[in-house]
Amino acid sequence: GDGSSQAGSEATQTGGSTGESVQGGEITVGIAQDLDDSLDPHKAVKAGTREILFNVFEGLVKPTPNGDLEPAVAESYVISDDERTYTFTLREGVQFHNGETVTADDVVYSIERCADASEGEPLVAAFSVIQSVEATDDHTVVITLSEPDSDFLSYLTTAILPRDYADEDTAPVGTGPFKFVSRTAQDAIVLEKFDGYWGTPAYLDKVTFKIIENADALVLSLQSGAIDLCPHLTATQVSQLSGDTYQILEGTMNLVQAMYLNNAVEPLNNEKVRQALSYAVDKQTVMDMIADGHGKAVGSSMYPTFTKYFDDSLTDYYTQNIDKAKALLAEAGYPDGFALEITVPSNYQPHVDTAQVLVEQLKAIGVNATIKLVDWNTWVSDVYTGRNYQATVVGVDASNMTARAMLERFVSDNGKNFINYNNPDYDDLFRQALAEKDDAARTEIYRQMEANLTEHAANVYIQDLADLVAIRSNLAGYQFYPIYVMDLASVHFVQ
Amino acid sequence: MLEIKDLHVKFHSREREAVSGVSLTIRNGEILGLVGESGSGKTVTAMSVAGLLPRRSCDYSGSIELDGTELLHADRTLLRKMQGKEIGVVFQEPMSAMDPLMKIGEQVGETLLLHHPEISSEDRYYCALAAMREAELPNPEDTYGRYPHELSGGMLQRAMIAAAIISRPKLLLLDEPTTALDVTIQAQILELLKKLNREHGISMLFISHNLNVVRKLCSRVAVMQKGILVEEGQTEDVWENPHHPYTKRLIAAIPTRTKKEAPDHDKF
Amino acid sequence: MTNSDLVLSVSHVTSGYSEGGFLSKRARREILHDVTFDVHHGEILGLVGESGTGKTTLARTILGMVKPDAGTVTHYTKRPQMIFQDPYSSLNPAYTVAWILEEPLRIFGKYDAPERKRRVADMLARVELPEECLRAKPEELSGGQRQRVSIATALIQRPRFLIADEPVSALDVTIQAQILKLLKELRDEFDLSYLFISHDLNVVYQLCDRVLVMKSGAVVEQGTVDDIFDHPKNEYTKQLLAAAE
Amino acid sequence: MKYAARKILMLLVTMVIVSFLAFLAFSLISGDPATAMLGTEATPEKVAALREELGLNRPLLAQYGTWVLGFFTGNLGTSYSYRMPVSSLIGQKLPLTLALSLLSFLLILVVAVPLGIRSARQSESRLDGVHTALNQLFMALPPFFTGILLTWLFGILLHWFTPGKFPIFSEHPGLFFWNLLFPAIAVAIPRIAMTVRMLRSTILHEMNQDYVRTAISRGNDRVGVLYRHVLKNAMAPVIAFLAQTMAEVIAGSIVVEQVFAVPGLGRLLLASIGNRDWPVVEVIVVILAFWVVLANTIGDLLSQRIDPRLRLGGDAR
Amino acid sequence: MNRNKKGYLRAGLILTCVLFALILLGFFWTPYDPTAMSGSEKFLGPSLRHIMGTDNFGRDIFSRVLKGAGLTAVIALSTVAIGAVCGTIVGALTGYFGGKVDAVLMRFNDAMTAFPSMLLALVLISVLGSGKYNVILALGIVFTPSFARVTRSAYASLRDANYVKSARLMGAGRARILFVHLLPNTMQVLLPALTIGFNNAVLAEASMSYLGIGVTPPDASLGYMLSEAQSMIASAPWYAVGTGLMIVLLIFGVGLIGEGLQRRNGGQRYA
Ligand SMILES: Nc1ncnc2c1ncn2[C@@H]1O[C@H](COP(=O)(O)OP(=O)(O)OP(=O)(O)O)[C@@H](O)[C@H]1O
Ligand SMILES: Nc1ncnc2c1ncn2[C@@H]1O[C@H](COP(=O)(O)OP(=O)(O)OP(=O)(O)O)[C@@H](O)[C@H]1O
Ligand SMILES: [Mg+2]
Ligand SMILES: [Mg+2]
Repeated sequence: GDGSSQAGSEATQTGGSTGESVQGGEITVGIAQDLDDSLDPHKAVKAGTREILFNVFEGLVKPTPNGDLEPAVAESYVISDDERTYTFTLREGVQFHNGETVTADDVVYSIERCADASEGEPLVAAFSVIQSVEATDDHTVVITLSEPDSDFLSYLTTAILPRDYADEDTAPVGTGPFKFVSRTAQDAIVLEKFDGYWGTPAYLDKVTFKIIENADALVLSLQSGAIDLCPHLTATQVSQLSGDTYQILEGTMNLVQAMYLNNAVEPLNNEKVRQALSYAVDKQTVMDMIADGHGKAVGSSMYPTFTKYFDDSLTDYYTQNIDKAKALLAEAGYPDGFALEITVPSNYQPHVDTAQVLVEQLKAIGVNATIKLVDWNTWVSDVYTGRNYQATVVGVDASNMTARAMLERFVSDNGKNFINYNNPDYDDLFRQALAEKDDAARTEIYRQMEANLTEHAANVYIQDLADLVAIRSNLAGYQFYPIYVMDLASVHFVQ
Repeated sequence: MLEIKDLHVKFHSREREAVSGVSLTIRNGEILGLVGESGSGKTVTAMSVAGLLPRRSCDYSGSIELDGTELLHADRTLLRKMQGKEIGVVFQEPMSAMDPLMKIGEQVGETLLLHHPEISSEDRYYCALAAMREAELPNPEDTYGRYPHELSGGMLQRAMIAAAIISRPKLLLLDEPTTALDVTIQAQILELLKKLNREHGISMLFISHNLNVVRKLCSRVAVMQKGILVEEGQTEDVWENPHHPYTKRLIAAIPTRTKKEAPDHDKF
Repeated sequence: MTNSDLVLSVSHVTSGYSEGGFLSKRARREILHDVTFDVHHGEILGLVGESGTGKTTLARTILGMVKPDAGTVTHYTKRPQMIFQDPYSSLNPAYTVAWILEEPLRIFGKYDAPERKRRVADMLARVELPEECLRAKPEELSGGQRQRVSIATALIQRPRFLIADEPVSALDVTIQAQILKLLKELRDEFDLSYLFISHDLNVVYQLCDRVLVMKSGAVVEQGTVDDIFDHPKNEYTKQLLAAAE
Repeated sequence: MKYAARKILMLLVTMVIVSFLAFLAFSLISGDPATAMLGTEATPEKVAALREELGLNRPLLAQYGTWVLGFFTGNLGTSYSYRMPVSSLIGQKLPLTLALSLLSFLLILVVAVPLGIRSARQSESRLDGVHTALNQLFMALPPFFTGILLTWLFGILLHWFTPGKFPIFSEHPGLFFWNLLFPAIAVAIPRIAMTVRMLRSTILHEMNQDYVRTAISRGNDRVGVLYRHVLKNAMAPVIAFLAQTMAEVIAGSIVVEQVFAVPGLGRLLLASIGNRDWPVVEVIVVILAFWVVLANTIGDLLSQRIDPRLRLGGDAR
Repeated sequence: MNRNKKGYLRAGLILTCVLFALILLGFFWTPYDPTAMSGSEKFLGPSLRHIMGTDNFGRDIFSRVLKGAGLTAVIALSTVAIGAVCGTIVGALTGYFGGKVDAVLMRFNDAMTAFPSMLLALVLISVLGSGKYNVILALGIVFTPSFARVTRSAYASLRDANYVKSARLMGAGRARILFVHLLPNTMQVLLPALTIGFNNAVLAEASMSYLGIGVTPPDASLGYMLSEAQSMIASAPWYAVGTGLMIVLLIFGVGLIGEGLQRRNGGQRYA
């Protein structure tokens, strides 16, 4: 059960005990976030919701634990030479949870729903390149793009929904290995094994996601044995689980935790100041403090499980060097430091903890940092959309498995560029990457973009947080993915 | 009939004895008036007789005998048998002395309930009505179901008297029963007391600081000052011929309708 | 008899209290009906009547604490004062006697601190209270002492007209006599006129020059003490006198 | 009956004021439901479209009017974040919070009343000082602290109950109440102490009244006085106090629900405020306020039944 | 009853003074820097070096508890000050003058008290935003009605006292009557109400910070620390116990003072 997290290696990592796997059984999974969100996979905005809906929905293709895409609702696909026409052949007899068979019309409906730009941006932004979606027959769907997009396929993990069904918001119906049974707000979500699943059926008959928003209560529930499996635990929480009821699997969260800096405000618009901040921070101490050393240091906006794009040499670009930091500050005109307000969303303890450690570390260079805790929605409106902040500690993840998902946001005019990063070179590089057809060359450009972020100290990069999963000793089959999902289809009891 | 001998009462919280060495007797069918300035120990004396001294917070000595039964040192069970049955008490403030949440009639009948549990509730009701009639409460059937706040002071005082006489006690203790009342009502209550005394031969200890009232009602009078009994005798004797200087002052202070020394009418 | 002879004239006063709250409608309950009388310079006018007839209400109306519905109250002196029935609530329990006595002078605002002290000491002596009373709080005083302090506070602003609302009925008989004596003496010394409210006819007889008899909010009879006591005309007055025998 | 009618009218007036004030407050609170719903996906166009869809662009009074109208026709609105009817959302939560509040209140009654009477009767005893001090100490125990200690002791160390597990009532009624008992205790402890103190001093106060002396003079013994006269008289203020307690218990539940992870109204409220999910918040506020006002109204009506003096139309308290 | 009259007041004063002395000390000196972290000293149990142990960052809990108690006390005191001043003014005006203003204000007061106080504070914090100053403001507003209620009834009962009437006859102005003549007489009920208010403020602040909507780090109030402590209850129970104990002792001490004050009055009044 060692879950080291080098994605892309040949072995699929699974977690849990070894032994003979057993069909059936029920488990309770603890989750720390309520699903106070639409359950419609196209409308759900919270990572926690998407993580769970992964078990209920599938796209034409779906991600695998080692970072590839494999056909799902589609049995196979053909990409035309000009990379503008994608032809999907649907799998025979794929059923929705309501018993109806998936038709090409459903697929067209689903893609068009996400591509509809009548309310501004389409639901899936990358679908703006779609020119047309057609069902040529019951089993074939042809998607035509206005221009080639090498990342397009990875966006087709977008869920396929039944066409004439109106209640996705509250009673979702998909094609995944589990079907939705019920949701009690702030209490539980219940999924059951879907017997009509086309692929390898799930082992477990029933999974109850028990919502325990209070991190402390979560630990208590684990200690009392009310929960069989619980992802995303912190080291502190894990340290409180004693005995051998659980085994702990370690992966990473697949996100880039950093102190994101508003590059447009004084004094953070000064590159030297940002570099000074980067030199003031010791990533290892942060990890030691908040997670007993668990986690993977990062040096740019890319996390290690993206092996293809991850440039490990950037990780140690800034090693803690107080003198150098002070010197840089002095050069920038702040010999005595300055006051810095770090806005942190209160709902995720590791970020709050990290911020507290950073405050201590920044003292050494005379920066008097204070923490402003806000609830998530305030964070979204003030920091993320309003961009009215100095610094913030959060983790940024990828909505799907492309480097673009991580890097596009720092382009100066991107709507999600909440740090107001404005670097012409960077914008240039991104344009080149989009135009580049050769995969290797494009990868190289993405790496240059990462280096650009690091060199200009766009943010104070820290780590990809450790994802510690507690799993009952008689369970096995837990898999880590390089994106933020939780796959329960492979989890099973062992004898 | 009632014999108080050398009664001493001292409250723990006070320096001075509230009552020091009072000896008094009340004969059968007699009304004894007890007068004295405020705080002279009149109430404490009466409460000692009624067994209502807060025994834990005072020291007391002497003896009080009612028809040969010692009361001052009697245990609570014995006292409880006497209270209400042999000794009735009427307090000064009728409004606060009545339970505000209990119907008048039930309070009048409570003594019966406690001492004669064998009497049925229906009979008790009629007894209460009878007692209320005796106390000259107008319209007793209606008054029975009323609450204290619905009655005037005079009516309440009558109800108190009705409650005190319902079980025909030998002795009635009246602690300033008319002070809170209007002059006209005061006169009616005094008439009532006289009648009860005449018709049923109930002995009474009548406490007041209004000497005029005492003079009208009582055959004998006792005067207290600072816990000491300073004078005792037939009312008229004391009136005409007070011995103690305090009594003299007391009588002199009574506003009477004697002519003023220097009427100055010239201003009109 | 000229107006310069009058300290107060009350003519055809009708007065009462408003009842009811925020949502229920407010009703006016009339207590006094068409009350008319005068108080002459230097006289003590007695006011008798059973409890609840409106004696206190009349006093309040005269002093402007209750607005009359009809009729007029005319004062010919400044700052009339009142001595209250209950000596226990007429002195501010939070302060010492010295403060209480000085307060009217402070409000008056004409004297400096030493002058105020002097006047307080004078007044204290006048009402025959010992010096150490100054440092006491009201609760440490006996009822008679308190009533003396109340009288002193009422007089320290040198009013010419004083309403005494049953000033002795809460006191002991012996103390009563002392206070009545004091009131009498002060009349001459301070050139005072009183409205003296009482339900004790004997007290009124001893102290007053003229008497008003009230029943149910109306004056049923008024006249000199001798007239009323010796030749009562009204049925109610006769009853009162009989009860007081 | 006029009194009752007036009280009920007052209750309604208060409810209208409360619901409107709540509505007004939402318009002042920073943060916009549409932005909250869209989260990191929010773009100005999407927010505008969503605001339109939710009717947030209409004048405040019109919104309130619609809400009130819906309220009286049984349509409590739709939760922004859960996209489900508020009524069914609340329906899942209310029973738990009600059960918790009622259970704590029951505990308070059952424990505090006998203790309070006892404490009054023993007010002269040597240990009275110790009892009073202990009582003060219990009063100082904040529910969230007691809650933490209780979960630690009984949940983690002794395994008497499972923190965070609240079985459905219809399936395991016993277990349901057993698990609710611990949060209820946490809420109840300081309130019990307060009630004991209140009862004690009210009874002692009544014991010093003149009518008690009268009752004894008629031959009552102490127990008779206590049960025939004193308790009844102590009742009116105690009922008013208990009504207040009843009202406050529900506020205590809000915090304790968080400690014990009880999925009740309190947690829904906190989350919904965070989510700017006003339809849910509004209904919860109205429910809580109704509970408080109702408790006080019931208290008033009860006191008035007991104390005939209040029937004149005065107010208890 | 008499025996302990003074005892409570004395015991309460001693306890509270000791606590406040510690808290005051904490403003200037703590055994350790309350924010200094040490990776090697995580989760140490209570010992002579760290009398309340250390937390997940290796910070000294006792030092943090002192600082936290300081913040909690400052917030509670300011809250009570705001609530008492505003409440007294409102209570004085409505209680003394009565009438329509009183009726309207009291209806408003009723509506305010119809919100459980926690809820009202929550809503206010949502309007104002979190942070210590807003917490003070919000709680101050929340506590105003209860003080208003207490002083109003005190003023209403004193309004008709004879000494007020005679002060008016002497020509004393309204402000003078309200605040010179009457205010000292409301102390009987106001002082116990202040102690109760202080305790409620401590509780409210702690509850809110516990829920994460009050004081925010690096300011650490006791409530926030308790919520931190709860997540470590199994591995560092001393954290929760130490923090909670500080809250309990603060409330207990002031509660005893309140008890003493009420018994001194001989009153059975409830705020
Ligand atoms: N329960 C008590 N505790 C302490 N002292 C008391 C108590 N009851 C009475 N006293 C004191 O005993 C003394 C005598 O009081 P008592 O009530 O007998 O006077 P009284 O003559 O009835 O006066 P009044 O005319 O005012 O009723 C007073 O000094 C009083 O303060
Ligand atoms: N503030 C008030 N509001 C309403 N009614 C009042 C008020 N004060 C007195 N009353 C009523 O007015 C009537 C007259 O009262 P008032 O106090 O003037 O009588 P009084 O003659 O002074 O009686 P007493 O001899 O008992 O002092 C009474 O029925 C009383 O209930
Ligand atoms: Mg007496
Ligand atoms: Mg009067």
